Amino acid sequence: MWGMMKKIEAIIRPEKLHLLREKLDMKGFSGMTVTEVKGRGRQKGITLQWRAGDYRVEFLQKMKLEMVVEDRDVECVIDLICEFAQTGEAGDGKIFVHPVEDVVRVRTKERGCGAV
Amino acid sequence: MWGMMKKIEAIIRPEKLHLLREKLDMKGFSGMTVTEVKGRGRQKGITLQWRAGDYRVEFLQKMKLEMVVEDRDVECVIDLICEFAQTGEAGDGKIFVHPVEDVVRVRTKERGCGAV
Amino acid sequence: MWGMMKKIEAIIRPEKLHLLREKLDMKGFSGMTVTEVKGRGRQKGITLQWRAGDYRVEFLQKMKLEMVVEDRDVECVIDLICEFAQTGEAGDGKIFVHPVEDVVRVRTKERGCGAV
Amino acid sequence: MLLSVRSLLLCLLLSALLAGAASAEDGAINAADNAWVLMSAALVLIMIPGVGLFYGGMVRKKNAISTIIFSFAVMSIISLQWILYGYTLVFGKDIGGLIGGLDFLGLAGVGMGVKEGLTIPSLTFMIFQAMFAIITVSLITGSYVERIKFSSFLVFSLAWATLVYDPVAHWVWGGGWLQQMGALDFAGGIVVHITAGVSAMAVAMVIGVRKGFGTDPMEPHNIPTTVMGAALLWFGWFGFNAGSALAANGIAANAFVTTNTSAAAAATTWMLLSWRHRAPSALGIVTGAVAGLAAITPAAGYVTPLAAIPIGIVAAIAGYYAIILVRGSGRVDDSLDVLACHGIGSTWGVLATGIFATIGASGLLAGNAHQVLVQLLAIAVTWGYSFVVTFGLARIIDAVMGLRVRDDEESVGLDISQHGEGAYM
Amino acid sequence: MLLSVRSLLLCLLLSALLAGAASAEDGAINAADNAWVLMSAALVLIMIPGVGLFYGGMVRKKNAISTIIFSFAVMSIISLQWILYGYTLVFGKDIGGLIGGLDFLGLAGVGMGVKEGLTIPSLTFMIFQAMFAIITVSLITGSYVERIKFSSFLVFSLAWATLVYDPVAHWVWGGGWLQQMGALDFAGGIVVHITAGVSAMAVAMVIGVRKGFGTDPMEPHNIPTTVMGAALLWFGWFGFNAGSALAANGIAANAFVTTNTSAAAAATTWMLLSWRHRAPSALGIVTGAVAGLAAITPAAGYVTPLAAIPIGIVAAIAGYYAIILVRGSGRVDDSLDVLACHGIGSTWGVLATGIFATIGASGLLAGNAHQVLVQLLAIAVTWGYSFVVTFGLARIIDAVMGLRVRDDEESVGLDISQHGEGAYM
Amino acid sequence: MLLSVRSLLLCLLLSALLAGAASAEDGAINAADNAWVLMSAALVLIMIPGVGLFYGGMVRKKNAISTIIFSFAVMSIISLQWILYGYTLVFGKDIGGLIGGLDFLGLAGVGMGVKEGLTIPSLTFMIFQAMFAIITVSLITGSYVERIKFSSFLVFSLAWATLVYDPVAHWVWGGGWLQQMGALDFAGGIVVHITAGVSAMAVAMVIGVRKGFGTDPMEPHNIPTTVMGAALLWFGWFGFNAGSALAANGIAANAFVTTNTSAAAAATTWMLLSWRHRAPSALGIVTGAVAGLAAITPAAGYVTPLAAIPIGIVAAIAGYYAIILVRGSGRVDDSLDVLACHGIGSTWGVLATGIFATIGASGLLAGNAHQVLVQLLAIAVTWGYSFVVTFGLARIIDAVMGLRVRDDEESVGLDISQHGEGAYM
Ligand SMILES: Nc1ncnc2c1ncn2[C@@H]1O[C@H](COP(=O)(O)OP(=O)(O)O)[C@@H](O)[C@H]1O
Ligand SMILES: Nc1ncnc2c1ncn2[C@@H]1O[C@H](COP(=O)(O)OP(=O)(O)O)[C@@H](O)[C@H]1O
Ligand SMILES: Nc1ncnc2c1ncn2[C@@H]1O[C@H](COP(=O)(O)OP(=O)(O)O)[C@@H](O)[C@H]1O
Repeated sequence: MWGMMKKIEAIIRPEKLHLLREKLDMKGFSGMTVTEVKGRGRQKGITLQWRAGDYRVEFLQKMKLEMVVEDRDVECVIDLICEFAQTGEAGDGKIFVHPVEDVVRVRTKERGCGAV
Repeated sequence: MWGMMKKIEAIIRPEKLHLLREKLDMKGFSGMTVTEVKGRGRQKGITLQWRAGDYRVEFLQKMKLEMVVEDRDVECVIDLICEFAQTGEAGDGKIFVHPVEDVVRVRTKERGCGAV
Repeated sequence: MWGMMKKIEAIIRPEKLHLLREKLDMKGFSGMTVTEVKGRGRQKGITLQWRAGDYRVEFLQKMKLEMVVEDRDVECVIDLICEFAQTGEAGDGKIFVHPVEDVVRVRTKERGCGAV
Repeated sequence: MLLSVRSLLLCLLLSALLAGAASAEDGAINAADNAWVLMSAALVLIMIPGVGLFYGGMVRKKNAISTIIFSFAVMSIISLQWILYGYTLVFGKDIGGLIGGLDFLGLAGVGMGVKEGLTIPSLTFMIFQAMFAIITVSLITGSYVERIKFSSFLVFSLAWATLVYDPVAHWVWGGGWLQQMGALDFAGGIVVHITAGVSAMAVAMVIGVRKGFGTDPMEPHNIPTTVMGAALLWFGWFGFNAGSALAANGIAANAFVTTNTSAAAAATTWMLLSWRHRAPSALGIVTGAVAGLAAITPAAGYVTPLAAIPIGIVAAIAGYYAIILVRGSGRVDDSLDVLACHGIGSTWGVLATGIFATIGASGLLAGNAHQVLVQLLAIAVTWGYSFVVTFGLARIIDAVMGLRVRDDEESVGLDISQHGEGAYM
Repeated sequence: MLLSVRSLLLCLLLSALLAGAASAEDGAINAADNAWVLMSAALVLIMIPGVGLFYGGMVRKKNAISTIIFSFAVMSIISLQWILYGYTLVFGKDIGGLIGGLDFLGLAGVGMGVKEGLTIPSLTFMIFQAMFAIITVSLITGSYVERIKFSSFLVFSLAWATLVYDPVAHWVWGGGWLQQMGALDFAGGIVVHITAGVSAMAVAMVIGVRKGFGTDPMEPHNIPTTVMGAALLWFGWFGFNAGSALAANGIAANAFVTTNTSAAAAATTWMLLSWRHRAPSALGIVTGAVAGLAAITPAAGYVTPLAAIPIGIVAAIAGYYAIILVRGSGRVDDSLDVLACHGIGSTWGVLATGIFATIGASGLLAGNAHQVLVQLLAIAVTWGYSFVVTFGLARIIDAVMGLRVRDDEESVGLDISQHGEGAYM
Repeated sequence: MLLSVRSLLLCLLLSALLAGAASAEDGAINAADNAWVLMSAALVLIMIPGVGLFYGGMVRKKNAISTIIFSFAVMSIISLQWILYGYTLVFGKDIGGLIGGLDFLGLAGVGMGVKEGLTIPSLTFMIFQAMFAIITVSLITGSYVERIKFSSFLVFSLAWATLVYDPVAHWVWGGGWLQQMGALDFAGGIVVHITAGVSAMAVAMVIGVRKGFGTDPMEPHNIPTTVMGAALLWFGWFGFNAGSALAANGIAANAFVTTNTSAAAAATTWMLLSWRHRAPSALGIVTGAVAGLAAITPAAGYVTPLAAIPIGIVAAIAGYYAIILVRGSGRVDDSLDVLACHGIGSTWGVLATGIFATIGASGLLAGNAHQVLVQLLAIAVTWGYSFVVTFGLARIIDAVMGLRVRDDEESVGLDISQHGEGAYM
């Protein structure tokens, strides 16, 4: 089964999640897991206000979206994410694609593509 | 060392965590990392109540359990998860198996199987 | 592009994050994503106090640090983590290295090493 | 001309600054009444951050600070507006039934001596009334949360207090034309809740719906905080209503009891309504309580405890369906249902006062049908005036400085974009 | 028969609705006392959501709303129960020492005029007492959190107020047999805390332990919320105890001081006990304060400030070990230790009243050993009555409608399963 | 000698225990004033956990419980210290202008009878004053959060109350030398806020900066909690200041109004300052309010409402830049800016009292330049005394038992390491 599924891990802006989810849903990608994370990269941290003066927070709120999809859907999902999570400013995020060796549905113990 | 260890990533119902942890512990799998996540899949979102009327939340509380184990333990762990995290209703979750290339114990810099 | 990038996933003590981030930053590793997680391993859970008497919590606060880096930087990052996240006590954490098949920058759709 | 007004002002300010409050005539002050009204003022004050928490729990996490701090900011600026000129616009010598004169500008002549016709110091009366002005402005904030520009919010609040609250309060309580006609409003059904509710709707119409309204989930991010806010409201409302007796007498006791009863009846009713729909909602219970409190406000001292039960029940039913109606329309986003809870609740309350009044006044059931007409007139005028002036005001502010934050600021949340802060770390 | 009772009721209701409260005889009202007791009533009211927050922080996140809203719901339904028939069952004309007559049904005859024997309006007395009935019911909720069906909780609460609270309150405060015997209970040690604590244990026994009790961690999910709740309790308890003097006199001052002192002594003691065990627990400090407050309640006006120190200390020690004992048994899950904190704490307090009373009554140390016996009798009877009736009541409700939610509803949490809501997003 | 002191103590304690409070001479008690001051005491009490929440929201999550529980623990131990010997050290018969005698040791002779020169029971006066002692100690906690050992915190608090608060309070309010000189301090600018602010700085210097100070982000983890705390402070401050009139008279009304006005002016000013810098900070608004409240405290009953405006404005400006200065130095870590908010704010307030006083006293603008000098002297002496004694005390405690937790305990957070608890699960 090796190589037939991939995990797409996208770090995006939190405010883009709802629109993106909707668009993914429309294309039939409804299985996903999201996590609140904090990130930094090109877009460095942020300066927040103390009572008087500032302090720096080095990490920004991001949302991590994880989807395990079949090989052939990878490009489609990547395109959707790039389209709907983009603002054009630094901090839009990254997509990482990881190999998945196996998938099991807890409820039925089905394996592989059928399990997602 | 390639191929000798795997990461098992299981998305389960939060209320199943304690029992499952206990059972894994009994079998000697005590190393794990858990994250609160939100998910959707077959089991769609949930309708919650506003003051009057409803609104939809598209994501449900799930728990992500990550365990890096040796190859030969993968099936055993999968079986345990399927056994103790199951209710039979949609939403029980998925297990994803990922390759791990290396493992390091921060404390000792040990590598590989001995490090987990 | 296979094999050219790796995801380093480190579970560390939360209080080590800031120092480590600074050190990584100095060496030019500024892209990263962190998640609050809970973990257990050699260092078992913790006993907390109820109003009178105790209860056990089986999981401890940890921080998960994820960095996608080029192959050649993996060892350097591992060394930095081991150096600055260590206390010598059980519970310092683990580093897992995962293969990454592809990387995309959402903002520009750049791919591969250039995207991180 | 301008100069002379200025020097007049300066004179007044200086004299007040140095001696204004010193002309005490303690003779007729009743210490018990003074203690009662001052404590009541403190109770109303705690309602103001209470509104902030009540609202703050119901917005999304990224707007928590913004929503909570609205009320705190209102407490700060309207406190000043009130002592500088708000009080005199309401309680200064009546000018044509429409507005108060500038007699008390900068609290000139408002001192520790007894307030004419009462048994408490003028300052006590003044500060008790201040709390009403403040809380009214803070109630409105619920309609435009999650998208208003902070600067525009401040300008709007100041202008609204001056152009809507102050005149209407004068009409009803300051010797103005509605009071002369005999309109009954024990503790602010007309003055506080109708003005706030209707104006909330008007400004919501001008500012437009939130981004993603109707598609994105707009989930209440912290319901315990909302319950905490509601608890402070119920608690403080005793000062609001029973304090409005302005003396620690039997009327105060009665108002205290009717207040509690209406809140309880409305909370119970709302709970049952949401249950019929699906399950007894906690958000529904506390919302019901607030609607019941808003409804009893104009009636509190005039009706019996048992009359508070139907008042509360009807308020809950009206409020519940008003929310469904307004939200169902999908066209206007009165985000935290200010019109439904306060405007509708208290419109019913003002009418109910005309029906059930038996204490110190007579309503329909006591044989005085005329009172109902007076109440209806007061309702109609206040609705009309509040809506029109607020709508215009909001349009002007929108044209001049923009009411709304930029799209990306709204997406990121007002906490970061307007205040440079994050609620929870 | 039925018909005539109905028409009687209708008559009473209508007359109360229209004029009941209007028969004021303000003559003997003391405004200061009225202000004092009304403000005290407001202070007790804020304790009720305070209980909700105090408890709500100690449950798991998935049951936060459920736990917090219990108290709010109790505040709503018992407010109505009390004015409709609870008050008269307690304070109506005594029938055989056991229960009050229906004289005040629907607040008939309870108006703005002075309450016989006091210096405050009947309505003031009535509403102050209402808060006691409400809070007693809300205290019990701590024992069955995280697993009770909301509908059963409502039925239980209403029935319990009627069958346990109302009779016992009548016995001790309404002219009933315990009062006739001279049992001392200044502000509700017997009436409030023993009944609540013992009944909590009884219902916990019937409903059974939480799923995972003893194996899963049942961690308090938000300790700051619990501290906030405890703060409101300490604050409001001044109204509870000092307000029970029913006048702003020296007794009120004394009760205020003893209340503060006992809370402080017990909090300090509990802190030290948990420290001995391991570390000074914050949860322990606030729990100690509450145990100390429960213990001083029956004694507050009768003992000197210094006597409040041993009362607080012993309450903390007794409560601390009671928790360890009860939880250690592993058989009954009085989830938030209502018996240990309130029942045990106040049992000691009632006894201590018999020992230390020197103000307006004499206890053992003042040479009156008899008082101790009376107190012991009152304790025994209240324990027995509360336990038996509550146990039976819980069994009946369980049989008829089921006390507990389904297993999967419990797993998912009561917020989602009972209310269709989530506390934090 | 020792023995006789002991037996004296025992005698006193026993007599107080059994009858001390029973010698009531209710004759001259004014029930309204009694109600007013008791309610004010309750209001001040709620400020204490308010301080805890205010501070608790501003620290990192891992120290939330620790920070919040400081105030609760102080409330427990200082309540006892005060009734046992604190009160007598302050209000006992003056000894050489420096300290009170032991007349009231263990509340001997402090009963329900009227307090000489006042219209309220001695116990009422005593407990109102107790709240001031407690809150002063709790204010200091803001300077050493996130790193102090809990045991050392307790020892420090007890010793500080005894060695700094009690003497200074005696000098200013207990008939001591500053009072004899005519220093004006209406509600505790010198006694409460200067002592707390300056001592906070001294102890911060001894304990050292937090690990990571200046490099790690020290983010406020829950700003809504801080706003909630600030709301309780503003609310309770009415009891603090207006209650200090010790009667429900016109002075109380005036103090109530000046309090509200200064808070509002300072909050508005601080908001504008942070806006100039970047954006209107919510944390800034509530901090401004607290600085304004601290500043008006010594002046509240002596100045007119309008004078409260400049008092508030200057307090905000001074506080704002004081924070920037102190934090900018990078050398001392007064973590929650106690010196800047309370010390600086109230130093200005004490001076301003000497300038603006017109009610019941005369300041500079009323032609009495001398008052300014007296105020300056009082400021200087209190700064010096507080700093020196606290610095020494902190050094001694540090030497004897260590002020600070171990490095790893600090890293992990005080909630886990000092209390074995976690705030949020
Ligand atoms: N090398 C990396 N490894 C893991 N996560 C990264 C890495 N680089 C960036 N990220 C994540 O992606 C987010 C956006 O990246 P950033 O570089 O700021 O923006 P952009 O992709 O637009 O250049 C970061 O906040 C972080 O969460
Ligand atoms: N394709 C997917 N990629 C990542 N996570 C998924 C995917 N599909 C489902 N999940 C996760 O698994 C959870 C359960 O999946 P769901 O399809 O609802 O139930 P079931 O596995 O019982 O059919 C989801 O809430 C989500 O967190
Ligand atoms: N097998 C594993 N799979 C996933 N995470 C693990 C595993 N073992 C340990 N961890 C994570 O690493 C953390 C530290 O591990 P632990 O064994 O306690 O310490 P050490 O690495 O110092 O021996 C744990 O809290 C857990 O989050």
